[in-house]
Amino acid sequence: MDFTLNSEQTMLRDSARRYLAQAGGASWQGYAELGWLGIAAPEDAGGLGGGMADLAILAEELGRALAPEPFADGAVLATRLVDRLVVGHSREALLGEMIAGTRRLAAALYEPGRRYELAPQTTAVRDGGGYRLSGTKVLVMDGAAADDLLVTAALDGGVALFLVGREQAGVDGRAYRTVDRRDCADFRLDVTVEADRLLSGNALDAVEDALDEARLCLCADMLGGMDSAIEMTAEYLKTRTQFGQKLATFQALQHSVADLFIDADSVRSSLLRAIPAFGGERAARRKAVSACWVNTFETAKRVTGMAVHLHGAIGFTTEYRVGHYLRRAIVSERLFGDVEFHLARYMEG
Amino acid sequence: MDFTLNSEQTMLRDSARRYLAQAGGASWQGYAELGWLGIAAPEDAGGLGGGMADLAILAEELGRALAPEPFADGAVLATRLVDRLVVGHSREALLGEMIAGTRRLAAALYEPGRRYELAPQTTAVRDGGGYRLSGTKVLVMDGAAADDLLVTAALDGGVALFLVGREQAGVDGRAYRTVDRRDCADFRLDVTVEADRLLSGNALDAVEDALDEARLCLCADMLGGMDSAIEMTAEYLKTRTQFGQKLATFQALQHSVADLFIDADSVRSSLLRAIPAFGGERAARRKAVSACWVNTFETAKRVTGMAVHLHGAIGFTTEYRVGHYLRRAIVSERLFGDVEFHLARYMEG
Amino acid sequence: MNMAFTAEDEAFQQEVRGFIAANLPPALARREAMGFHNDRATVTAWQTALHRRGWTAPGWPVEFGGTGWSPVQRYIFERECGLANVPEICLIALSMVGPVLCRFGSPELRERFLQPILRGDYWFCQGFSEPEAGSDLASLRTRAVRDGGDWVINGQKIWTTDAHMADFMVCLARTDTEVKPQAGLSMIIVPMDAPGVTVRAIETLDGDHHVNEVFLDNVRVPAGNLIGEPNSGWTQAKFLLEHERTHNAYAGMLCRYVARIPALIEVGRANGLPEAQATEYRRRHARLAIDVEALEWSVLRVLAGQPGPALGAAASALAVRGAQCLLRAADLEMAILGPQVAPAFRPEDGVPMPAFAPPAAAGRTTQYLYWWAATIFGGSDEVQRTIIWNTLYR
Amino acid sequence: MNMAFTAEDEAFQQEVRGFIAANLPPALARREAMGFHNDRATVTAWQTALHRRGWTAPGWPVEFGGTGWSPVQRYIFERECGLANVPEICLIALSMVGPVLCRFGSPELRERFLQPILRGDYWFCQGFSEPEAGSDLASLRTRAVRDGGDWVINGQKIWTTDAHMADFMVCLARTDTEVKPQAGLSMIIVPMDAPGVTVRAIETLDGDHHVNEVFLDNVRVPAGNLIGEPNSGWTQAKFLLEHERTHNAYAGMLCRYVARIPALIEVGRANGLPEAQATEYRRRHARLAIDVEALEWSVLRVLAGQPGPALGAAASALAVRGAQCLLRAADLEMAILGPQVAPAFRPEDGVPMPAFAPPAAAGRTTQYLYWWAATIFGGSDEVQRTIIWNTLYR
Repeated sequence: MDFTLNSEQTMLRDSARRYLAQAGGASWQGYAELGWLGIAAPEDAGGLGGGMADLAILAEELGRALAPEPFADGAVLATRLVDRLVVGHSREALLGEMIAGTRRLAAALYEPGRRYELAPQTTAVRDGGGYRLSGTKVLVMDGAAADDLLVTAALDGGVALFLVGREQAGVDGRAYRTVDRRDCADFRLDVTVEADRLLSGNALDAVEDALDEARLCLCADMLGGMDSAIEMTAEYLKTRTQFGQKLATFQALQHSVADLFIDADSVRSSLLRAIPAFGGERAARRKAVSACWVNTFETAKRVTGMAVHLHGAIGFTTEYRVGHYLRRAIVSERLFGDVEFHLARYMEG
Repeated sequence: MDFTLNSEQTMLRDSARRYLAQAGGASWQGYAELGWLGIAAPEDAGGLGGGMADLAILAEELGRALAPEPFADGAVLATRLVDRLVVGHSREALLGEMIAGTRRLAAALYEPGRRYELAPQTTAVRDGGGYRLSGTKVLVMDGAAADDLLVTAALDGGVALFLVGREQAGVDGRAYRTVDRRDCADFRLDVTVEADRLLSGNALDAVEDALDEARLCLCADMLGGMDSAIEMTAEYLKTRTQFGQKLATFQALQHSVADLFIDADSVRSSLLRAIPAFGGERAARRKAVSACWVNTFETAKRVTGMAVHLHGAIGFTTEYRVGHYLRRAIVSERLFGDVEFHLARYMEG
Repeated sequence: MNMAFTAEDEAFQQEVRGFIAANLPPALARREAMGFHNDRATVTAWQTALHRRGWTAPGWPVEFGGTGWSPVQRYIFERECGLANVPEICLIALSMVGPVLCRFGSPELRERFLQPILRGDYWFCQGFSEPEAGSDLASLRTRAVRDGGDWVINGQKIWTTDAHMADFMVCLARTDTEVKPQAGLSMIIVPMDAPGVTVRAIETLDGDHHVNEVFLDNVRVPAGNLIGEPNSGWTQAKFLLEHERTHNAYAGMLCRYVARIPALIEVGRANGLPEAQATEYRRRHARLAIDVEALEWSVLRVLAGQPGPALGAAASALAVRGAQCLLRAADLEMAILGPQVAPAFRPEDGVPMPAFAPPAAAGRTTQYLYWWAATIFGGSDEVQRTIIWNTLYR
Repeated sequence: MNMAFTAEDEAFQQEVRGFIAANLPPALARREAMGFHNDRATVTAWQTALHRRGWTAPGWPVEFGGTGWSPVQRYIFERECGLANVPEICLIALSMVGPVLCRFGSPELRERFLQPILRGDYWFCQGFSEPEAGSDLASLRTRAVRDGGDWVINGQKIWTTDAHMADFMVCLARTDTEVKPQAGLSMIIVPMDAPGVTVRAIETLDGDHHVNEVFLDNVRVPAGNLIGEPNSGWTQAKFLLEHERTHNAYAGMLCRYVARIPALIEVGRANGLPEAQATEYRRRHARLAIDVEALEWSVLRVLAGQPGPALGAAASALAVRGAQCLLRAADLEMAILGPQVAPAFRPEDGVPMPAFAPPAAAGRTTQYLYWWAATIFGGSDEVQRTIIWNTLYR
């Protein structure tokens, strides 16, 4: 067993940290230039063929930097779905465009009043040579900026996945922002697509598999956020004076920071335990991912919230950085199943 | 609304505290001489006719002093049951003996494998002029020292309460001690009692009512224990030196003690909220008692455990006092329903 | 001991409930329920109604317009306001500045300010905190220098709640630099439209505008605006901060949460919440309700001045527990609604509401974020713990 | 990175499992499962089997009898021992004194002690703590004075685990009072049957006898019993305390709890536990299992020396979390069994078992009590937090 990063991983981590520290968030096109959009894509399509460990390393740095672009959703979830489900010559072309950042795809999985249920109420029925899709999709991260949506729909008793152009007639989008100011959209669909837009008639396992990779990326993202929030807090305590003393000299505050480290360090272990599960069987992987999710997001809220608290008033301002980790934590927890959802999934496994 | 003790209550508290500080535990006969065995008994039978507030005041002092004699069970639960259910001329005589400490009664309510279920599997069947009782009773506090047992048994579809002599043939007792070294016993019953030993054929409400009074006494007992454990801890920290400093000068320890106060103070409020509920309707009283139980025993374990922890090694020894509060807490929690039992009861109400 | 509500208390509760039902504008209650703070214009109708009834200032002495309520009545009023989604009206004017003026102000100051405060014509902000002095008022740097009949004030205040809609600031400034830090402070009323006063908005994590920076640049106010004797500001500030010692328990707000969460769980059920999760949330709600009931009784104990552990320690305990309970309550609401709380809801600023979220979802996340601030309001939890140790155990 | 177990690791796991199944006396495992500590006589058969297999001392260098296992193998061994209810054999001799002798001991001391320790012939206790020095070793008062070819020792030790069944004490004593406190300490091996050694039992909250006071009154030992150079005791003590840095995580014990709790819930169900409560306890079990899995990986990270946050901080984090998890696990077991855990179970001391309690109930409460001590073993949680702050953030 070896917890050491190999040289490519070290380079990936260091270059990402350096770049993000300079550039702040970076744009989608910036991601493409750095090769990050190809990290989850297979080498035969021009990607880097990165494994779960590589994805997590990058996601951790993006979380640390509070990068606003949707890596877990866009660069991982969508790429993995296309990789697994698109067949034929269009596959390489599509992946190539995604890697280059010239074509963005967003996964439209969730529906109103259904929380994290993946069996869709959106229906697909044969219509001439194609399919007519009808239904509503919500919480589509980055939906308004996407060129195409990956839409799940019920077809012949199975869960089908379609590629639907966002600007097509019959795709009625409504963009909004999440609490942490990420872009998001809902879609009313009443649209006919051609037959070749059906990527799979039985996509549920592929969706779950890709979601698990995206989930672990979000956990890594939060871990980066927690580490950064804790470091910022310790630094802040060293600069700030109250009652004639540096805050960092108060033992109660030192111990509070130590508790945050203890908590975040446990999340790191959950993550390192889940990564190798991607090399094993599906049931064990699901359990490990859900375990990591539960530990990550219960912890993240407490750690980032306490980091805000320990800063005092300045921590609550949007001008200051630390509070954004808290906002990101409470939104991220809700993107691919919340703590109770994953605890139940863990217990089923 | 007035939270001030009246002059009798102040006297009760002060005299109990003074006496117990000198005498340590005190014996059952000592309780009788101090009038404590009559506090729950009605005035017309020679008792003091104390209300719930009076019982709680005394119970708090007994908890503070770690008094080993069973006040909540013996002096409250049994006395209230006799007061409510015994009719005729034997009532005053029996209560008189109980108040004098010459006759001890123990309530035998629980059965093996039934947790806190009060509907008994012990049966009563008519047998000549009397009743034949068959069954097993467990966790009878002070059972081995009692002269008589108050035994619940199923009779004609109702819950009957019988007075059974402990030394009668067919009463097979097995004495043991609880983890906190209180006396306890289990009983196999296969015994015939005379007709006048049936106190009530429908005793369930009376048992629940008397149990609620005993429950609140145990909560008060724990509150006294917590207060004492916190005070001992603060005092200990002031005397003990580590790394060249009094422990009491370490801010992290100061704040830990403050947290214990915060927690215990909340228990005091739960108690003060439940006491007046005894003047109101049954459903509201049950809710208030269960609320107090949940808050008390979740808190007591943490507060007394942390008091032990803050003492360091000496806290774990039986020679030192503080750990006995922790032992008492984890046993007391299990005497009349545990935290989850009472949380469920609270939610039903 | 008589720790039950009397028949009179219960009659008073009905009276308050009836008054609120008859006078609180429904739109105001709806907005308050979402957790969006109400600005000055929107609460005027409600303050007018309160003032007509004589109920604006429960904490003032009767002769100046107070209600003369018993502690229990004051608590009942707070609780009913919490349950009925009554918004706060200018807390700083009514609960802090008013009592200070009643106690320390000259007849002229009382004459000039008390009635307008009661009517809602004058809103105040509190100029205590400074960039280098948060909980530590002894380090304040803002100076006021006497110049003829005026005080000339220079300095900077921060975290000034409502400064952008206040008419006046009650400003703590250093009027004597020769004495030890606490002894040289004075409290001076500064009109916010005086030349030299600049307000800069600070956006907080909930996306709202509550607090500000206020720059005081050669601001000139008449000498009579100084409250009481010069250099007695420390005493006045302590009086002011302790006047509403149970406020930081947020008992009314917590009663609101406890009352509405069961219905919210049903909203969740109608929106895909699995029954097993609903069971867990009902359990958490019950556990919260138990703690909030205890908190209510703690508030009553402090209001009634129950002898026993020093009141200051009990009030500090309340502040810590209040903030903990608020975070648990708001966290539970977010959990119940799940993905529906992710969108940023600001109905008025042009961001459309997402199609899928029930009305109950609006404001749940921002309110959770806001309550993290309750862990520092009126002295951080750490300051409260130190007070408890020093009061009871040192 | 390769963070999965290899095929070799899995084969090793099977090997360990098979060895334990074949060699651990069932009565010993039953007693250990109840949480009653095993005394020296009862574990001899097991230690003999271990010694025959060469597995007594995973932490020693191979040339002195160590196993040469990889960190992962050491962890697998610990985990399997935890799961199979293997009792601890003399931890102080094997995990502390042995490594110190291997590192610092003279050839004579090694010759004299290492083999008997491996065989289980020599048990040790650790004479560090004193009444006025708990976590703070610099304040030790026990003196050792050179007198001809001997050291003469006077002082008092406390909290001395297993002193009543040990053959020797490794005693930290002050051999130079002229230098600064840390510099004047030496580690000396003291036979427990030497004249002047008196052991007094201390009963702990779990009702058991683990710890003792040891009085040293003019105890005379040969000069060769001093380990290494005089006045190097501080370095040796630090080496000794850090040698088993993951021990305080109790990972093996926690795996045992996680593995057995589901069956205990079924025992509870058969004894009247309502289904709704069982559901809540299953939820708590799952939450505990998640934290214990994380803890296991943390142990592996520390054992493997993963770069990143300093190892010392990670080891301190482990100690804090390990104790928290133990208390949660033991508390959950008590909750599952409910009233059945109230009786004091000491099958051997004549108190009869209550009629109603299932065998699984024995020891649940005393073990919970015992784990509160885990919050101070090897440095209290507060000491660990200070280490973390100083290592990473100061």
